[in-house]
Amino acid sequence: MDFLTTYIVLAEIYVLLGLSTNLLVGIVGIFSVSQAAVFGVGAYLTAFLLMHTALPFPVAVLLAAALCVGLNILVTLPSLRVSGDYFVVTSFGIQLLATAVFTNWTGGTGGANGLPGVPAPMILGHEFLEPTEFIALTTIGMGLGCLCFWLMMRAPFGALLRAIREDELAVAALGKSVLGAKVSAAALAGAFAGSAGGLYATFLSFVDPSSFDLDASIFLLTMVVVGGARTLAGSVLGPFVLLALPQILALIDIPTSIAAAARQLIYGLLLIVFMLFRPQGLLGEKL
Amino acid sequence: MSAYLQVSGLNKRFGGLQALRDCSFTVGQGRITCLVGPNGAGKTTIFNAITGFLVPDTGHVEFQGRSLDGQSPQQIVRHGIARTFQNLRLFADLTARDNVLAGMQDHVGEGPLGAIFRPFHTARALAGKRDAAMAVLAHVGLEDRADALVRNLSYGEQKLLCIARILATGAELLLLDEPTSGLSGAALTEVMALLRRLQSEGKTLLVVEHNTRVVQQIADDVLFLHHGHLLAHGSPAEIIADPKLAEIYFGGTL
Amino acid sequence: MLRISTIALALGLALPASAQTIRLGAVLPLTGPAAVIGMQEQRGIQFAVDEVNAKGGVAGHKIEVLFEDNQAKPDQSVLLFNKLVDLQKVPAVFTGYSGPSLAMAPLAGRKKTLLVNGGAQADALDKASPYLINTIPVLAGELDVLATYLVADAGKKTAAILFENNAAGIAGRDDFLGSFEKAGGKVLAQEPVPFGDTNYRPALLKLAATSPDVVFVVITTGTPQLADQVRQIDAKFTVVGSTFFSDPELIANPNAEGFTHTQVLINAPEGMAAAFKTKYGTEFDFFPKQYYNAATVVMICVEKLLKDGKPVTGENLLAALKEIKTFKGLTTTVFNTNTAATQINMNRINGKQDNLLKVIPPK
Amino acid sequence: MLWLNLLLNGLVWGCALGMVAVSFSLIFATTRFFHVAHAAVYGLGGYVAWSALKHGLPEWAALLVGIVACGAVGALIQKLLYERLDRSGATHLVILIASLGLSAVIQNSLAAVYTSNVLQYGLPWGNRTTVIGGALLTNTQMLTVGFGILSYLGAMWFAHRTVLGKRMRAVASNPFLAEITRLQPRQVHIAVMAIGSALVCIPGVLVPLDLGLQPFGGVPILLTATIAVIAGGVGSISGAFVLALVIAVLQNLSLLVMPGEWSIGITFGIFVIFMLFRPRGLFTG
Repeated sequence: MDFLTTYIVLAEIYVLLGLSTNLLVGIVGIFSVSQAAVFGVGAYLTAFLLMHTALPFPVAVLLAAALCVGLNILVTLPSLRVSGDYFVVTSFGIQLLATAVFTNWTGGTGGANGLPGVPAPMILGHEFLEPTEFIALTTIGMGLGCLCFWLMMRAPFGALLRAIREDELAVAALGKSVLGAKVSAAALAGAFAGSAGGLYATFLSFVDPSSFDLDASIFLLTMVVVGGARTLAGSVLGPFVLLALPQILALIDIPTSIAAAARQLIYGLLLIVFMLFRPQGLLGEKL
Repeated sequence: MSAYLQVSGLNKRFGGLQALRDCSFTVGQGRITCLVGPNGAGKTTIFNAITGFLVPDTGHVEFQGRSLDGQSPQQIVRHGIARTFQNLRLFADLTARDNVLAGMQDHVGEGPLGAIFRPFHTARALAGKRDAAMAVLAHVGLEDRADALVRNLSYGEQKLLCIARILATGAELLLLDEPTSGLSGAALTEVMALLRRLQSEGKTLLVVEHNTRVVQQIADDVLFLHHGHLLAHGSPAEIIADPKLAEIYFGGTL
Repeated sequence: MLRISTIALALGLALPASAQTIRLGAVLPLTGPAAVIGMQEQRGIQFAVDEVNAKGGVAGHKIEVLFEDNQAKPDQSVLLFNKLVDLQKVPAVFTGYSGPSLAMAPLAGRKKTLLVNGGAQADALDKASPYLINTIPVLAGELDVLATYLVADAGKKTAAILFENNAAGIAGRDDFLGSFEKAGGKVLAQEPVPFGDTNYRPALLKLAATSPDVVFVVITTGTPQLADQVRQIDAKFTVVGSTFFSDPELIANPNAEGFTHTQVLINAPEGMAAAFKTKYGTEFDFFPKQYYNAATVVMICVEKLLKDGKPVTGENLLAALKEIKTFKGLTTTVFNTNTAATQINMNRINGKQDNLLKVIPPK
Repeated sequence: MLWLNLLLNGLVWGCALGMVAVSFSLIFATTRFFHVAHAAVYGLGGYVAWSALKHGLPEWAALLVGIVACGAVGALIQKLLYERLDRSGATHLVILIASLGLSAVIQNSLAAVYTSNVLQYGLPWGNRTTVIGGALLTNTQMLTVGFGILSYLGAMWFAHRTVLGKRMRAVASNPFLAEITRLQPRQVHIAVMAIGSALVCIPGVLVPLDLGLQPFGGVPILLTATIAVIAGGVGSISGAFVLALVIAVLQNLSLLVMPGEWSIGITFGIFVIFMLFRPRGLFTG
């Protein structure tokens, strides 16, 4: 049943991204609309390392995740100087800048043609080609991600992040480094997004800019908000629900000529309904 | 050897407003010193200057012989100085215990690496810190409200929690910004009793206070601030008796 | 007109009334900016299938095509491809756009499902997978014809390139650059335009400043707007293009006077174009015709398998295609490799007519 | 003289962008809601005018119908969606997500009703060109410049001369104070959404008149316009219009030195760096 396993694999990859977005937007309160760009860098870098170097798969993904840690810190630093609404536009800017680089840097990312032929993960001599095998990798990846998120939220680090979200000044007055906490959170979010990118590229064996554009960032944000902001449960539920949605909507037989546009329309309506009547999402806390 | 807390020649201008004008004073160790003066005299500005939230144009702050100039709020808390805010700034969506925990220093697992790679050590240390937080809450009489959300505490209880939170930092010099404002009756006496008890336990308090009766009952020294300048200092009796100061403060005798 | 229906009638087979319907799949971009082409491709397939079903289907079996919307994204394409192959057990899947096609190509090979691309021309598609067949010549073949014609027949020396910044556009630029310089011409400048953006004026101004003999344009949509803007800047160069220029809306535009372009020979009989317009309200232009032809090719393979009594699977379809090799759909399509070679014409638009200049038979 | 043509082309595009920026600035400065669906209202205006034209109305009447329709839609959006969200204490993120949803609803409705094809207004006079100082300008381009300047002056007159305009700026400068005085910010928000949405219909019709009508055409234009608004200093109408012109000219002139695909990337790159050093914008209103 490759269809079901493919759905689960993609959902699990998006859970890693959901954790990353929830950490930044939900918990620390940095409203970032450029997580898909970091996800993209993770995917392209892993693909590049696997195609042009002899690095084994685990090392390539870790390297990509490490670079995304640095990149995500850079991307979220402006939020320290620029407040709420202004940071939204800066974040839009960063995302569009990344898309321009993905689309035009034909040397590195294959440009608009994308990067075909990304090798499948090879661990201990076993090639994870079929979705039924690949699901093991993404389940472990998601598991590790959720474990880190859960441990972090239970520890003083999570309490510190929640306090920062409520009143940064008070936290500083209690002798805690707000900058240090935000940078650490951005680093963690970067690691999640980078590793998700690595898994995504090797699963699809093809990456192109369309998976990492502004729509993708907005989709990530929506997943977190509908699934439930600021909670682990919300980060896990969101991707599974929103990836299943188009398939569920496909069951309603709408005339094929307008079926697709109608589905996107219903998708938009759902967003509005959730924001009006249940802004905390299915399993989350108030944003 | 200079005084416990030595503030000398502080100046700070915000555009047209000269918030602090050559302001100097000292605070003795183990004493309760009240900072008095009409609204806008610069009392909170002094707190911001001492705790590193505000860089004065000129002037120095020394604590136990060590200069605090240019240090970050985090470093100053490490030296043992902590402050509360006039508008409380408690974490409304967290419980009383979590607010106190937020004030505690040297948590294990306050960074992501510790939280993730040493989970058991973190959990054990956190349990210890939780008990310590309970002790602090008990100290201010809030032990039975430990798990209540701050938004569900009474105003009096929130005032006590503010003090508990900075006690948790382990600071020895407490800068309290109007700890009794808005309180009356039992709640007021309870806070005043707490302040005296803290002094008896070796804490030094610098308190911004409007209520002259409170000043008379708890203050060892009084600093009278006007237009960002120290106009007078002395015992509560001297300051309150001085007609000129009363004129400035109330626009009429007591 | 179609050979299939005549054969079915000729055999007069008394087939069971409810002969099992044969289901095919299609993964196309039906929403988002790419929908403008995806919808036309969908209409082309549906129009061909409806026509065949109206005449009793293929050897008595009705054909049904299940459309899925991938928004031109690779992850959606892989998910929907697996859905169509696993759940609906389709033996063949139509695809459009180079990105998604390249994403699905390895899967098609592994699952032995025929992946039929009727519109994307990126060169990488030619060898992406044994199960990926392209019923439209890859751009390189077409542009080779264009370049040699321009230099040899029309005596043009210098050119500039205006290309859409996506897979098809970049492939077009690279192929034309290679062919034109191989034929002895010189490319002076090239300018990209973001996909979906019909504001060509700045790029045209920049290219016009290098005063080339011709400007080669490879864009998939917005050709009428391009024609208007070329006239507005009073450009002196001749505009040349690929088969995307055989769009009735462009040909009818007075500003397209003198546009020269290759045309992958695919013209529809009068009645069909009108029937398509009444049914869908849009022109039966390049993409619907290409996908009508692609659907016809697949249905001819299905018909052969049914007649030979073989099960309609991806593997058999591919074998049938290789066996039949030459298909007489809307155009003669010859499969020496995975990519069809078709007859390519050189046309020039004069007086709102697309006049033939030269015919180049498939190699 | 390629640079002159590019400059002129940049100024024309700057006027269209300026109208979107000014209309967005009016709304964003007053309500502080990040009204992303402004791009969809821009698209709606173009299609309403197109339908009015196809039903035989003369050009000016079709534009008027579009303007009125957009104004009504803007007021409805504020009344039924943003106001209800605001009253239930929604944060800016929640309102932004709702606005994104609304944008998807409107744009996909347009795609379903009008198909995703590039539609033409089919007005031949639009393409006729006249020579000005050695450069060619089409009637549509001249109209765009005319309407652009008119809209800018109109917005300035409205904001500074009319009573509603003054109330709007009061609400913008101090939302809390406005709440407790008799400014009735709720009514001002509805009015400003109506006016902003009506104004955005003009570029919504003029740009497709030149470049063809597409359901998803509004998003890139709005993002560039928000940069002009933010970089120009929120609340400053002059800032928004001037920055729109500057960005458009820079984008066009950048073709002189680099290939076109980088012009959008460069615009956002400069903006991100700019925001790091001048977070409050140039002409802080």
